[in-house]
Amino acid sequence: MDKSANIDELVEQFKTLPGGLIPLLHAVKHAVGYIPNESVPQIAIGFNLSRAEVHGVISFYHDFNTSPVGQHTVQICRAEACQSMGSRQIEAHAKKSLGIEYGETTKDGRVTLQPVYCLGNCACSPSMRIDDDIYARVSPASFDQLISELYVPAAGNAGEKR
Amino acid sequence: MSASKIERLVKMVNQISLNMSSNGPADFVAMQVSEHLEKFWSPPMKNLISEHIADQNIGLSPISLKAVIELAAIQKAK
Amino acid sequence: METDPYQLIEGMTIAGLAVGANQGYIYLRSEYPVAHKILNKAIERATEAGFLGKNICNSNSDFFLEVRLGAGAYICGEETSLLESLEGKRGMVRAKPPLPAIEGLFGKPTVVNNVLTLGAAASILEQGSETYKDFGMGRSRGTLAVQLAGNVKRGGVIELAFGVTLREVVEDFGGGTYSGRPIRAIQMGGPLGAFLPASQWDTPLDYEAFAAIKAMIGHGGIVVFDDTVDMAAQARFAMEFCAVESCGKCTPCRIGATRGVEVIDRIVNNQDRDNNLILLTDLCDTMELGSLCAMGGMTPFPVRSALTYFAEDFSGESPREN
Amino acid sequence: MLEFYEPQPDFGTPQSDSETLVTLTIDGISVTVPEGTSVMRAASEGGVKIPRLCATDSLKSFGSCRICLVEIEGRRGFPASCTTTVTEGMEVRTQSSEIGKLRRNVMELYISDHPLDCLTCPTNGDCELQDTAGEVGLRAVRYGFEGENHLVAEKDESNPYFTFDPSKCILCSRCVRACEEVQGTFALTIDGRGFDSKVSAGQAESFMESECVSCGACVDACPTATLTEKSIIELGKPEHSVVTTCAYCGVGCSFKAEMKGNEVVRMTPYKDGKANEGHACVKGRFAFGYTTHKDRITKPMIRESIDDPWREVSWDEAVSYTAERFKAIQAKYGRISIGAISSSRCTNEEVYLVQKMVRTGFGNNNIDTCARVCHSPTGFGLKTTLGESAGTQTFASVEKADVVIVMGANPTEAHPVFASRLKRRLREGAKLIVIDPRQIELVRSPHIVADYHLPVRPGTNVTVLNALAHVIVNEGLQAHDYIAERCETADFEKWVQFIADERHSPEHTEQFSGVPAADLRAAARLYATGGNGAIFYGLGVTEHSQGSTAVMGIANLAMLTGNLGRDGVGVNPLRGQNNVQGSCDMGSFPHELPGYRHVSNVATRQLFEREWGVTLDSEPGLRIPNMFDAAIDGDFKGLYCQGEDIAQSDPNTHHVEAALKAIECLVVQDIFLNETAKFAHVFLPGATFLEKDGTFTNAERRISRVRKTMPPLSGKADWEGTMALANALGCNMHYNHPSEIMDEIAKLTPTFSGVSYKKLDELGSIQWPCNDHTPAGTPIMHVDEFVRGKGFFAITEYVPTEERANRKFPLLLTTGRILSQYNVGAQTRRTSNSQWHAEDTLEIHPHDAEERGINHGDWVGIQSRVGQTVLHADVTSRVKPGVVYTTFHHPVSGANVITTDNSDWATNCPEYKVTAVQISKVTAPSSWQARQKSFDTQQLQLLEKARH
Repeated sequence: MDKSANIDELVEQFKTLPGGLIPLLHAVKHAVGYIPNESVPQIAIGFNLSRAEVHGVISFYHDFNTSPVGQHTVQICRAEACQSMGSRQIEAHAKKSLGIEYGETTKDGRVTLQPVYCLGNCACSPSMRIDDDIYARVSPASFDQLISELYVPAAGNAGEKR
Repeated sequence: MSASKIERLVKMVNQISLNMSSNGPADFVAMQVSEHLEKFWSPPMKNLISEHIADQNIGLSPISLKAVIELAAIQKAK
Repeated sequence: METDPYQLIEGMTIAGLAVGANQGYIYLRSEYPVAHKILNKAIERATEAGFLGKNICNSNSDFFLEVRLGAGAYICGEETSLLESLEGKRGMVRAKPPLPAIEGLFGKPTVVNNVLTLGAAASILEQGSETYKDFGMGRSRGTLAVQLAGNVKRGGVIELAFGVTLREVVEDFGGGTYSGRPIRAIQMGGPLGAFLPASQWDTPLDYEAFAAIKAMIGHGGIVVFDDTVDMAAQARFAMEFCAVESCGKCTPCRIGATRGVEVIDRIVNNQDRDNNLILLTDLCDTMELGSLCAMGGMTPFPVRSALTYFAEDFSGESPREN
Repeated sequence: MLEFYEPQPDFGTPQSDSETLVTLTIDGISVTVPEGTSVMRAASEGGVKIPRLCATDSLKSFGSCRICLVEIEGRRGFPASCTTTVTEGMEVRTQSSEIGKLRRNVMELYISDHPLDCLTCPTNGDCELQDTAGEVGLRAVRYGFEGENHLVAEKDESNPYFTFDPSKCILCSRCVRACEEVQGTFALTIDGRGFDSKVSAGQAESFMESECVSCGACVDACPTATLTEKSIIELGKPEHSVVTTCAYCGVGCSFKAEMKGNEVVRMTPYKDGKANEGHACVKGRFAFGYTTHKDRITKPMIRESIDDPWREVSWDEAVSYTAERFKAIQAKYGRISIGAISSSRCTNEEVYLVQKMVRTGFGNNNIDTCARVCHSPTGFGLKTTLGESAGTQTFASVEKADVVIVMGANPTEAHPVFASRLKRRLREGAKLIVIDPRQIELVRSPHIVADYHLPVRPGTNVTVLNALAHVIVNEGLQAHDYIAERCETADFEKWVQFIADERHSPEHTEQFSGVPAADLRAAARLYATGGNGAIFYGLGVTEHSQGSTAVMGIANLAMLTGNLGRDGVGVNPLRGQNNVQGSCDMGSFPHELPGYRHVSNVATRQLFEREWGVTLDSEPGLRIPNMFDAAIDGDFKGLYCQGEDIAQSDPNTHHVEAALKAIECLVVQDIFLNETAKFAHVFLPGATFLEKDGTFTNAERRISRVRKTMPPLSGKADWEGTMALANALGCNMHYNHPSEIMDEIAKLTPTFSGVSYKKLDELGSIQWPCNDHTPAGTPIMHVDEFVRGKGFFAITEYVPTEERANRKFPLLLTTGRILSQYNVGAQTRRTSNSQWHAEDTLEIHPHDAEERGINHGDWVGIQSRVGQTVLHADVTSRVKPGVVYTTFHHPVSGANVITTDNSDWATNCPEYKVTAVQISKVTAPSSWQARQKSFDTQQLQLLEKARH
């Protein structure tokens, strides 16, 4: 994929949308997997902003990573409801079993682990998110199960998906 | 590629005439051109161009020629 | 938003018509991908059915609705920060005045309300304001959608009239803890809400009653903790959360939250404990009175309540995680 | 205006311009201020200082530092005084024990993440953080210094003039906001958020790599040592300061020269300067190092021939040598065989003296000035149509403009401080029409988009102006009543006949100008109907064979739409050099005495003859190009050239060099051995603006004081040098101070009759006319009627330039300036500004480049009808196909080797902006460049000999 050409198309698509920078950045992230620093100048030109401004926006939001992440993003909820149901243990387990800290990606490039503050699933804590799927009542065992499925092609969904 | 003295002056007068050409009838324009020359040109330049009224070949446009004739008259009157 | 998106769409349309706005935005956290899909689908269907868009229901009025996804910034729930984010900028809190109703999104007058308020609009119009007003107590009228969560047997959303006590909600509706252990603390109103000890659970859900005990109802979220909770860790988390999610504009929040974590750590580690307790109280004052918005202003609520009602957890002797 | 160094007062938030007044009490003191004023500003005006860090009166209130909290009766909590506006009857308390504690605690948080190196900090004693910590009484930091912090953050030293030390940053965002609100570049942002927030230039890169234009607004705004001038780090805090006027462009910014003894420590923009209101650019703010550069020549020198070594001599010897040579030349070749060129960089007083010396000492009118080659058409065109040879507005007037036309000017590069004002107005919603062959920054840059860009083909401005007028007239959009009341109606009717003709329609002129008819029509409608319309133009209008016609076309458009005579409108020439307006005012043209009065006018002449005690020549003298021609013809043999590098700046270098070589006695007065001086026989050392007293007049007719900060390095200011020469020639000039020269100017010139140094000190600056009718000056001209009485619609026929593209020379070259360099670069090249622009390059469109096999960075030969030079190619779509562009800041570029002798029909202003050229890939510099290099080397060797 020619990233820059693709980003140009997206810039064209979003530049006239009022406040369209954040929707664009989501779209770029969706298309490329991250917001390449090299794309900032073309985004800035499209939106009639300075490079600094675009950089400021990207760096403000946790969602907008500027380097590639793993094939799958796993987010563990750290908010209070999940804490009350043992999310700290899940966190510790996840870091240990994947062998990475928050913000890191497994060596095989499969999984990036991130903290998240509330997935809106507080009644069924603790929760985690894998890509666009939310999982409830996560335990160390179900975590391992879900991760192992990421390594199976076309995995079905186990666990208590909401 | 410096042109000769008189060539340069002729070119200048013609340029002025051309730029004033739409200001009115030919006589009116010629008068304006001569006023312009009188107002902005130094005496040696005015004298040199005036000396060439009779010379048909220096390339003055008709309006320019008329203007230079008027200029010469003004010069003479001084 | 996930189970009855049309209630929100209807409420926003009503609000739009009421103030003469023809563009509405739902600013949705990106952490809610399910709600995102459902809302977009619902808007698409409502538009197809003529309830949104140009000339809605042949009323000669237009109302367009769009979902805008946040990008991982809790602060963008603050109304001015939300507006900045909707404008495609950093979600930095604006100083008020001007209020958004005067100068809001793209410099235009803007009504900013939460989902609960807009969700209530349709039924109020349908049943009349008197009916709605009949619910509740004191100055807190109508109903509240309580989100019962955390260590609770039966969690979920319950719409209740104001006035019911916290204990009734947690015990009668929630059925006690999920773990079966005794409840120790209840946090009401979100991450910036106070932790309430057993002695306060009989407080009725009423804005004034909660304000009187230095707590808040906030968005109606209730998180139940059983007796394994380490309240010093929860206080620390409140500061840590503020440090992670602060927009960074004002000093009390930007530096204060980070210092808060450090001071709490020193307290639980018994380093110059008495002076650090005074310092933590001073810091809470500074954040509460000095911050630009509620993020820094209310972070002290969970901290202070934990410190006041669960002081034993700060002794450095109770088992702590982290 | 010498004063001990003290920062200028800061009211915390900007002034409100409301006319409604509000009265409140602050700490029991009753204060009355305009509605919309912040509590903080009201307190300052009432003499109560509220401590603060993120507030400064050049920026909108922000509310982030939380130091300025106050108590307001009837309001909960502690509102920030910067973001709270006053209301009638409000009662404010700025001090209480609660407030005190809160402020102290906030300050404690700041200092918990700040290095404790006040005593060795470069801004020790000049630091708002330090002051405020003192004001709030901070005595301890209970958090300790072991916590998370930014103390090891790396310094950015990339900018040559200032350092960015993030370890000292308090995240007040003043720098970011200054870059946005004041400068309008948006080069800074906050990276990240929360505790991790940090100020970032561009995409977290160094300042030099970022979009930063080094205007210094961030440095001015910084309340700590985070952004600090390197000169302050090196030399320490200044001890006194002198208010003076910048010697770069025609904006005429006021500066405080901050001094230690005779050394300038820094230049800071002066808030009370009306032209700049506290803003500056990279040149005025930082590029003053040339004033003490080792290349300065501080002793007079003479030599017989240009192949001889220079010989240092005393002023007396140099002056009497010159006088004798000049007298001998006049004796041999006649009275009119010598002349002088004065400089738009020198003061009004100096320029006045030069023309006085010529008219009295030389006994002729052979005086011209460098304005000849830039804005002489402005003088001619505006005088013809409106009656006065000057711009009509103040710069501040643009804040009331609704539609702005920028034509043939590139303000963000050449008039940056004005550009910042303009951009601010555009961000507020004013519309913009750019008429320029290039896509200049104003066409599209962060937060700025021109509504219409009319990319006119070089040389066809008049067709565009005529077409704009044609649309307005044919669509009936003209200001009928205004014209009927204020203009010559018979001439107007005649002009309508002319302009309504189909040959001026956009559809017809498109073939010449290349401007799409639809855009042109839309732009015309916008200007005619969009409210207050203001036109700003530059050398892209004047430096053409029809420069004067275009100026008249602009004046016609303004009169046609009623856009003259009030705030927010007008016709505004953006003058190139600092004192172009002044040098013209001072009688520097060969046909005019000071105040634009023709030499043939008997009454005027008599006035001057009485004062000067001589008989004056009633005939015009030679213009600069005439002087060159006459020199080549052997009629012109002596020239005194002050502060002007004609060898580099005048067109057709071969021709100029031939003329200079033909002159028997060339006297150059300059601060450096410039290109012209390499052909000179006498060199008189010049003084910089820091070394003399005087006045400059900027593009808005604003006369501002230039004040001496140090003695002249050569012992004489330029006016003293001229005076010595004049006296050696037998004149009787005795001035002890330039104020006496100004008094003479005021006595002889009606538009200046009310000007004096005393009044300038009182008012700060004065916009002429200043006389009994307008004792405080005239911000806006032609208010009730035009200076000439009725406005005159001049006929503006389009006459194509002879300089046309053809098969042999298929491209049109046009020239311009860049921000960091100034004109021929004599000053800026001797500063670190060259780090931004080390060489001139040729901009060429990718299509034209590809056709010629040219890649970005290749050497390209530029061949015109008169010469060839070689530059590196910059392949860019800023220029359109068929047009190439370069700057002319470096002598070696030889931009003027290729420009031709063509000039404006009315004023002989050279046609710098149109040269037909061919471009080809080459491998080495041109033969002229090689010759220039060896000549340069030879001349520098001859200079070395003088110094040893």
